[in-house]
Amino acid sequence: MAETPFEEDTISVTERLAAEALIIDVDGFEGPLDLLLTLSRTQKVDLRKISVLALARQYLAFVDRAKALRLELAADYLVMAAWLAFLKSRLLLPPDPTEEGPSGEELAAHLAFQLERLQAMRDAAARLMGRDRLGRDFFARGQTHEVTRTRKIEYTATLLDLMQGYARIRTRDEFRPFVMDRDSVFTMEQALDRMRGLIGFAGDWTDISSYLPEGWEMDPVRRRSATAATFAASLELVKEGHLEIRQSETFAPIQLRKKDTPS
Amino acid sequence: MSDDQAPEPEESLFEAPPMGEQERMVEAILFATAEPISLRDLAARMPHGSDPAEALVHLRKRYEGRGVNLCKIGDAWAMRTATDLGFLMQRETVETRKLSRAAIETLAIIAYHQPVTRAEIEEIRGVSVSRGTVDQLLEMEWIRFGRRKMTPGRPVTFVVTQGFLDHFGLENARDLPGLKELRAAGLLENRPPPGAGLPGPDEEPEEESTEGQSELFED
Amino acid sequence: MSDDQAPEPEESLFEAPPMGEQERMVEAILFATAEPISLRDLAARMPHGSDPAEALVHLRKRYEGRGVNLCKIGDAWAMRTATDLGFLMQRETVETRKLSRAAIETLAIIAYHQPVTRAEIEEIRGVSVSRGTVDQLLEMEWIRFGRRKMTPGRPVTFVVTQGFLDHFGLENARDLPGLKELRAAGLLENRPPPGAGLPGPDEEPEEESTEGQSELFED
Repeated sequence: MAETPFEEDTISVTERLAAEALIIDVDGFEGPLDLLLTLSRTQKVDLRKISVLALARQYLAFVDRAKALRLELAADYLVMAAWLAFLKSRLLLPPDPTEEGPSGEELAAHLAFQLERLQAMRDAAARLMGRDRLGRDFFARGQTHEVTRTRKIEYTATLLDLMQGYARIRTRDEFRPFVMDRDSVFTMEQALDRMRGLIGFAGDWTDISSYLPEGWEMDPVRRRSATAATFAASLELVKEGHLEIRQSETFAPIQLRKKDTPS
Repeated sequence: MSDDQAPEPEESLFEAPPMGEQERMVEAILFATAEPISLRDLAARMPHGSDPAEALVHLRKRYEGRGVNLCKIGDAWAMRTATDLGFLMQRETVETRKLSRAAIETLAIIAYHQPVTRAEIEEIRGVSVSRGTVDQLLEMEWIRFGRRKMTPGRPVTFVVTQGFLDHFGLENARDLPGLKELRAAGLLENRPPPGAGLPGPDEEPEEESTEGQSELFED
Repeated sequence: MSDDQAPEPEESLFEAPPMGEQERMVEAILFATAEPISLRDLAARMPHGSDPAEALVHLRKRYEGRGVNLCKIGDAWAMRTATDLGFLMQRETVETRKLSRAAIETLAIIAYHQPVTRAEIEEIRGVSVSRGTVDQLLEMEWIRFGRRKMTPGRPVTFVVTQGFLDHFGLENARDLPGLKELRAAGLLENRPPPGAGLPGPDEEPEEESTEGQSELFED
């Protein structure tokens, strides 16, 4: 490849137009690799025989022109430009035997491979989408059989449901600033169990606080939980007809008494 | 496909396709349509000059005694399962319903954390797990009892079954994506607020579950 | 599966139905549903002792060249109209959701490189895979999660589904157009960039992906 130092001046009008069209359309590219692939087509050779050096020059020229036109290029285009500039210098300078790492030729070969592979996948995608397709070119049975003799309910869920369900729980956890401390929670079931064992002895009006479980009165957090659970359990027992409950006025003590004639 | 059609109408003005072809066409149309189809509709869909009535005669003969028969319903035609094979169709009447949210969440926790006890499930969900939910999952054979845990009370654990893996197209419960991957796939809409931070290394869910599971998958 | 057979054993203990009858049964079952049915499901629905695999061989021959064909899709079977008759079926055509170019490329990469990780897809396309893309393909049930890769981080992989094969009329992922040529040209290798990743000797990625595929193509 005979590269003249003036190649940018010698490109034809059509090539210049094509390059400008590329710049205007930079949003249409899916990143630097996509752009490189498009640029490489101007070489009109088999991708296996592509000149990576020429391609690097094209790309760098492209970036320069974009800068001249004051177009904002995304960071990854600039990263690629820096890398290609590095590659270009490696390809042009004689190899330095003391330098470590891959040679310019190896890097160039890899870039060519990436371009060829991307092109191959695009061709494969096009061929795939061009195949005869279900619901367009060939068809499934239109009239599926329906009998209503046996009915069995089958529950289903998709993998997405499952994962979203899990994600829902886990994100809720992430948001929760503290982990629920089970030790300080007295459940209503526990309170009910406790009350059921005790109400037999509650002949007279007794303050509800005397039903709190032992060891739960001191710590305010635990007391709150135990009080709430005990109160809820009392209401439940009243509803079941085992207990009577009263409160003389707002904030007055709540008192409980066994109901004499449980149904 | 579409470009192949172009030349055909020209020819068909002169000549209808051979009867064998017409029979294939009628067969395909009857197979793919949801409703029985009349002779007139058949003729309208086939190339000009076709004779669906004759094609139907041939087709009917061809399907005689087969598992599926060509039937005339009013003045329309349809393919129907042979009446003596109706017993094979009973499975078609399965009614599918979406699993409840509680069941899905319980199932997800079992899948990600197995072997897991009921108390652990409740701890993770933050609400108690109803008996019905676990029973339903057991009945569906998506979960089963695992080994008892060597903790006080020796509680039973739950694990997912092969049937679960089959249903969800997994080779292995370990292949379930982790939290980070769920997020990358866009399945976690909510990002944690800055400062809430990512789960610490000691509570990385996927790490944890693999550990629990490797034991399960060794035997 | 096993529970469905409950009522039948009484009769079926004696003798499986003659092959002609089995062929009719398979025909009826396949005609009754739009979804592909696996050999296992066929066997489960037929009387005990039946050999659906053999019945399918006969049935496939019977439908050769007809308007409707018997198609193998992965390890399942379904009846589908002949592709040359699509032009008759305009009314049945279902508008499939338009896939973006990114989604189409991602799908092709998954199909040709499977099992493949998200990072590998990004490496091939040169851009990151957007959240919606994978999501959409999962939702269409054209891809699913495969085994985790045994590389650091144990990333999940993606593979294509039976629904994908069915949609594109493929019997098998091996039948993807141009697959052999691409492999021969080395274009399905996951070559790391020289020097960059410096993969240790124990985690040579290209070794793995070829392994994954050869495994896929052995069965």
